[in-house]
Amino acid sequence: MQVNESNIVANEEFRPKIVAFCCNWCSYAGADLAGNNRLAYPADIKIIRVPCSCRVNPMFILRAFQRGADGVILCGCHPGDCHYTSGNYYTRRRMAMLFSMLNYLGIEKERTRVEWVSAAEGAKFAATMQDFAEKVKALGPNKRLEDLRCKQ
Amino acid sequence: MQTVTRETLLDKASALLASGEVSRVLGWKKGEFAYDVTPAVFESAEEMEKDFVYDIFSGANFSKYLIKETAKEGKVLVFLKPCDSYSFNQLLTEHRFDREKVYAIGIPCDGMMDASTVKALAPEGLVSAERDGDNLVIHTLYDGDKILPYADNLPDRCRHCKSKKVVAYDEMLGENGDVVDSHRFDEVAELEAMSEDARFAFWQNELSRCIRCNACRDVCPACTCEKCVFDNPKSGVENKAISDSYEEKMFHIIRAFHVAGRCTDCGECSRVCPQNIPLHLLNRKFIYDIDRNYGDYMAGAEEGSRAPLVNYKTEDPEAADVLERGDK
Amino acid sequence: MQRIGVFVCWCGSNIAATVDVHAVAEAAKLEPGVVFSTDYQYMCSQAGQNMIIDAVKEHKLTGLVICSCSPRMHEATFRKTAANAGINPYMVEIANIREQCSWVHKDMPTGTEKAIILAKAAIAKVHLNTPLTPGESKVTKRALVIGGGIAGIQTALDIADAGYPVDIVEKEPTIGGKMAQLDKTFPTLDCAACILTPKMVDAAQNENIRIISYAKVEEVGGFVGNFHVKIRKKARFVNEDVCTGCGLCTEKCPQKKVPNAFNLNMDNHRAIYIPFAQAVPKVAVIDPDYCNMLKNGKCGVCAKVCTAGAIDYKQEDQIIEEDYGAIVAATGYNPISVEKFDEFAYSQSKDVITSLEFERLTNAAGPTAGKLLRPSDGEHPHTIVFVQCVGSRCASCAGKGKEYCSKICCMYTAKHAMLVRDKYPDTEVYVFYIDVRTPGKNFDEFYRRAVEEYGVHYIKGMVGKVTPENGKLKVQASDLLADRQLHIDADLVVLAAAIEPDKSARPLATMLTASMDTNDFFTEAHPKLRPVESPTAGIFLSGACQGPKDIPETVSQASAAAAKVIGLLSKNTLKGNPCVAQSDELMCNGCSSCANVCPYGAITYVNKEFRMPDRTTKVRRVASVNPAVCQGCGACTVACPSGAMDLNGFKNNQIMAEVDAICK
Amino acid sequence: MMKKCPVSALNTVLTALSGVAPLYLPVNGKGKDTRAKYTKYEDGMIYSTALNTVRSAKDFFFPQTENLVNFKVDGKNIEIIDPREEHEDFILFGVRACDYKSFDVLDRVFLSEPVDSYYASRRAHGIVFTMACTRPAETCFCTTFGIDPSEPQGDVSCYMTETDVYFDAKTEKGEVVLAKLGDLLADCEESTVNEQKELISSRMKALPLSSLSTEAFGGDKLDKLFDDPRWESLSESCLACGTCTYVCPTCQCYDIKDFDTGHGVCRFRCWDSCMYSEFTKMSAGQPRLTQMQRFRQRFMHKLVYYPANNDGLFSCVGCGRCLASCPISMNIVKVMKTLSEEAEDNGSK
Repeated sequence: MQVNESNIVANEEFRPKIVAFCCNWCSYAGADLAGNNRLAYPADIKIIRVPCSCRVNPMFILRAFQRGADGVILCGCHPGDCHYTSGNYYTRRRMAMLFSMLNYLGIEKERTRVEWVSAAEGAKFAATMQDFAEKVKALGPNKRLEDLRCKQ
Repeated sequence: MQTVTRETLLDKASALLASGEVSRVLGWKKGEFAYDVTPAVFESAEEMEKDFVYDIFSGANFSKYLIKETAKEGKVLVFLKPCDSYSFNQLLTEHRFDREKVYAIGIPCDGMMDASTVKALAPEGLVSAERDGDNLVIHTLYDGDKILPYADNLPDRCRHCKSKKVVAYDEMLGENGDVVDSHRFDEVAELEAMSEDARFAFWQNELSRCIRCNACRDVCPACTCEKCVFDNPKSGVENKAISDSYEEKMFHIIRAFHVAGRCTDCGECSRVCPQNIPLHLLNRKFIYDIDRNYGDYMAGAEEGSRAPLVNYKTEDPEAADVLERGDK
Repeated sequence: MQRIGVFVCWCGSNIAATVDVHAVAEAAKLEPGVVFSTDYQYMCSQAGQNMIIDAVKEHKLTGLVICSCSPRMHEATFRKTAANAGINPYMVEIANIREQCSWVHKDMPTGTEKAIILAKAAIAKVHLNTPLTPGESKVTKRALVIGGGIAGIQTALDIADAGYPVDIVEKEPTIGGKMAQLDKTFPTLDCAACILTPKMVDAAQNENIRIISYAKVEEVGGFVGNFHVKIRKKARFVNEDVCTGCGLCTEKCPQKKVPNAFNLNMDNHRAIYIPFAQAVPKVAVIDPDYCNMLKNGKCGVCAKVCTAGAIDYKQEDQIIEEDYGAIVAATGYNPISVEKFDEFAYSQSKDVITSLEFERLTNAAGPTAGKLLRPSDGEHPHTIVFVQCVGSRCASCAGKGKEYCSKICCMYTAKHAMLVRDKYPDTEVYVFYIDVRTPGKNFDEFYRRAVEEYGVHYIKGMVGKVTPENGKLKVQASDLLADRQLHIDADLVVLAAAIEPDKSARPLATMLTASMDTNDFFTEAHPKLRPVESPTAGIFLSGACQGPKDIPETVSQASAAAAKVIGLLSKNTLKGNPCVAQSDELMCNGCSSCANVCPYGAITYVNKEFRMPDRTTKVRRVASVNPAVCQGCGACTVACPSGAMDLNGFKNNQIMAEVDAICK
Repeated sequence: MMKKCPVSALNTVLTALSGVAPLYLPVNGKGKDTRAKYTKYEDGMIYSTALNTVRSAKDFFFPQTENLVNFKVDGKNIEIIDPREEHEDFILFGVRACDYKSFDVLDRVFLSEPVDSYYASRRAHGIVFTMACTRPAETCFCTTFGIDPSEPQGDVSCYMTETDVYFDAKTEKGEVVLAKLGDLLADCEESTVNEQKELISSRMKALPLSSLSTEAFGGDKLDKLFDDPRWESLSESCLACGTCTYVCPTCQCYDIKDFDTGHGVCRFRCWDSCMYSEFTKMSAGQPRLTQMQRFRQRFMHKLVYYPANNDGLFSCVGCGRCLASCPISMNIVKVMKTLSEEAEDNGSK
């Protein structure tokens, strides 16, 4: 079966697991637009829809790393454009603090990213994901925030 | 030198108890040795006369106990050292106790010893320790006395004291001090200057020692949740185990994040850690980042101030810029 | 345990070309809880929907996962399908395998593998879904408009015309606002009073409008559809119902030295006065700071002359309490104080005036009866210098000016210059500007006329210094285009002061829990798409309280706000979005972090008694979310350290289940 | 036969021992925390003579977290996997008398029926070299519980003077190991350490806690102690952290939980603490609702319940770790002293 073949390929070449949290109003729509325009980006990116980037709890991000993610990216409306007016401003502070802390603990800073993508920026969405996936891939598997129990 | 003596505090407390102004006193109770002073609630002048101590080991921060004590009838007297008073304000900001039910006495402080610091100086057979002018005198069972400069041998939190100013009190005993230049971020900056790999090795070594005893959380005056996420099976992150180094990191990252912008840097977490993990370096990282990116902010300096993580400015720096700055 | 049905859509070949839809359906079958899984060509078609309904009935499904196009496309469709099948519409999750999978991944194995993972994530989430029901609340069919300028008047008139009662609260003794003080309006040069005062009268006579003048809002409670407002109506010492507005008292009052605020203190009125002839309500008011009777009980002239017996020295402030369904903020603007700009010598010379003072000087009802005379000596000025952007676009003059463009100054200055040249052709008029900004219908043409037809000297450059000297104003300025210094001996200098929100707006915003920007302008719910609504549900914005605006813009925004209010009041009940935050009171410690980040003011605190495990009781402060106000952003859920605050539809455990499924 | 080697040759002996089986011994920490921790021996490591290790030797037999069984889920199939590998022998060097006694306390829990096979296997493979305490600390009170630090027991009892290290095999296992060291150790008379033993005994008597008595405690004191009003004041500043239980060599409570790995389940056990509010929570709720009750539980267990079920053996060995590590300096010594006072204020508060 074809699916299994791709699994074999996966064993040979490192394919990162990447979680992308996207806000419903801008970035998720931006991802949809990338789809509408058939702008390809790596399938390693899996999107989780949240109402606003400010819904993303640091625990979700750590959870993703624990469960085997190699990179986590968070996308929201551009500052000033938040559907809820201020959500992404809180996101910006929270994630700046969290990612700075992760890096302080030695977790590679390329594994985390915040990016503002509007509903009109399908191309930016695809390009961002392409770039992020490449950077994470270059780092190799996440070893510094992994939970071996989840890799059994 | 401690300018305010045990007798001063005792007289004050006795008078307030006698007048009925307060019903209870939160104070330090003497232990078996010099260093094992226990926070206690005294209800009479006689009890205090018998067991109350105020010396170089009277370091415990009482602020958090006020949540419990103010739920009782009557007023409680509390002694606030400068760092305690910041926690006191922060708890008030978060509506954690009724200010009306507290009589707060501010006392100046020029650094408190703690058991683990003194034990590190005299690991074998520590009998007692006291202050003699600018010196710390340690009496041991087998190695005689050790005399060391007091100020240089204080625990980290006191060597890098951020403020000698009691910021909340009903009455100040002795002279109030000022906010001081603490150099408390020097160590954070040193870590930031290291490579990612070296930082990882450092923290891996430190955090892997964690035994999940929760002492840091339970002593923390900012950790006053009704139920901590780490105790709540519904939270999805509850865990009692240590495992594969992830759990300890997650615990300490999330704990530091939850108190980010609320932590008053009292240093109790590091003081109580049985594994001597420098937990304050996590909290200070957040404080340092907040100061550099969102403007100086000291939790508890001002009652009612809005914590930086529940606040924003439209011109805040982006996460990537903050990361650049923190990784020199 | 849920009984989950998985429905994989081909979307014709849109999905099926790059995703093996059958393999996805088969893989889903292996997931715990999945009791039915299938694929179909067009799931959104009637046949597809019927298939779902049949499957729900046949397999007693409790949760649905639709693997299809984006939820932004068809989530609503499938929620309806679920409802038609008899299950709660919020028991549906969509796995987006078209826009975010088949369309962006080109080969079948990759697409299929990802589609399976997305399906698993949706299955993991739907396991934790709970039925949600939107809350309902009644709507009080009455609106409150705060501010009675042209914005407030227009909003009130439109709402009233739709048949809903409206109250206008105005802090001055009369409605009319800034527009009542203006002389002519650009770009048509029709007289402000001629177009405004009929509207004021309309408002007064409309049976659906109640004007509460000389009043302010003191307290606002409640939420969209159900506001409760306390209004303090200040004592005017004149019985409003009895006063006929004859004005006799205002002529007989012996206290003549009361600065006339309506004329910007350029002349005086009596202690009892009517602000201007066309005031609405046309009722006298006594200024207690000047009235001899009120100050020391000696006088009483007005009471003696009032044939209607309207004077009431014992009148007290009155508190009016009323329920409203919607509130419109129309608090307007004021010119900033220009006294801090020492270089323009505003405080040193009476002949340096602001543009609004200039309006009064040219107004027939003004202190000079419309003759343009110098305030210092009453002489006709022959050289007039207009200075633009005084305090506007002034990033460097922190504390004095504003960073933003005040928007209206370019146009009214062109108007002033043109009017002066028209009425007094012997007058030289200079306008110093940074840029001349004239976007707007007929605006640039208007400005061109000022320059080309009326010969106004427009000079790009700023005035550096104004020095009063021998009855003249020495104006030192630079002409940037010619790159030279100019020295003009002017008779009158007119400063186009920046405008700022009225000072009453900030405390009002706090009461309304409506957000403001750093300049104290109200922020809109969305800068482009919801420009007349505040982020706080039920609060609407009209006029310059939202940002600098000219009259046509103000009026159109006022009508837009009215339309929004009418839309709200036309509903009998409000159905909320059920995906709102919810606080677990047992875990909440009342720290206020959540309320601090809530942009809608949806969170309040209550003291609640709890039974403790040791059978004692304890009163604790806990957060309570008003589901009618919450918009479901989730900011509070992260601010809450204990996790007491969670978001329906996007609960912590649901998102973590998705994370787990994706990272597996 | 007692054996010895000069202190200078200790490392040679340790290296040889590590050749017999993996060797763990106290080594001073590097970096900020210089206190001694059990560390796997590598050549050149220096044995720490520090009195107590930060964590007790309990870890080797009853680790803080231990996988019991794994389940692997594949589609709708579940595979059950025993994660245990066959244990090999290991040597624990430098265990103090108190810690050694703690194994006895643990054995009575884990080795009584039903035998805990995970614990039993580790115990069977562990070879314990104890070390007599020449310099006991002010926090020591092992003698209160009848432990003699001059006779530290174990498979091999060791004594250390400034010049020599003495080895006294106490069990067959011990003798076998010592025999493998061959010429590295020289024979000597048992009496050579008598002076050392006397020194230890006299030092123990001079310690500040030497007079601490267990008289007021024991299996028959339940009724007398349970409702003592002084539990309230003793526990009032307890933070409810688990430090005392986790540094304790005899605390043996654990929880068993399932961890969902995404692919299956790890069933593990981990230490639990009676100080925690969620401890032994059942479907009906917690049996002990207040911190006072939880606090009381810990000390009643050590001083009353355990001896009641174990021939009068107290489940405290007086190592003093909790005295040093409790954040608020409340500890078993203070509890024992307070409750031992036939105080006039008993019941008045």
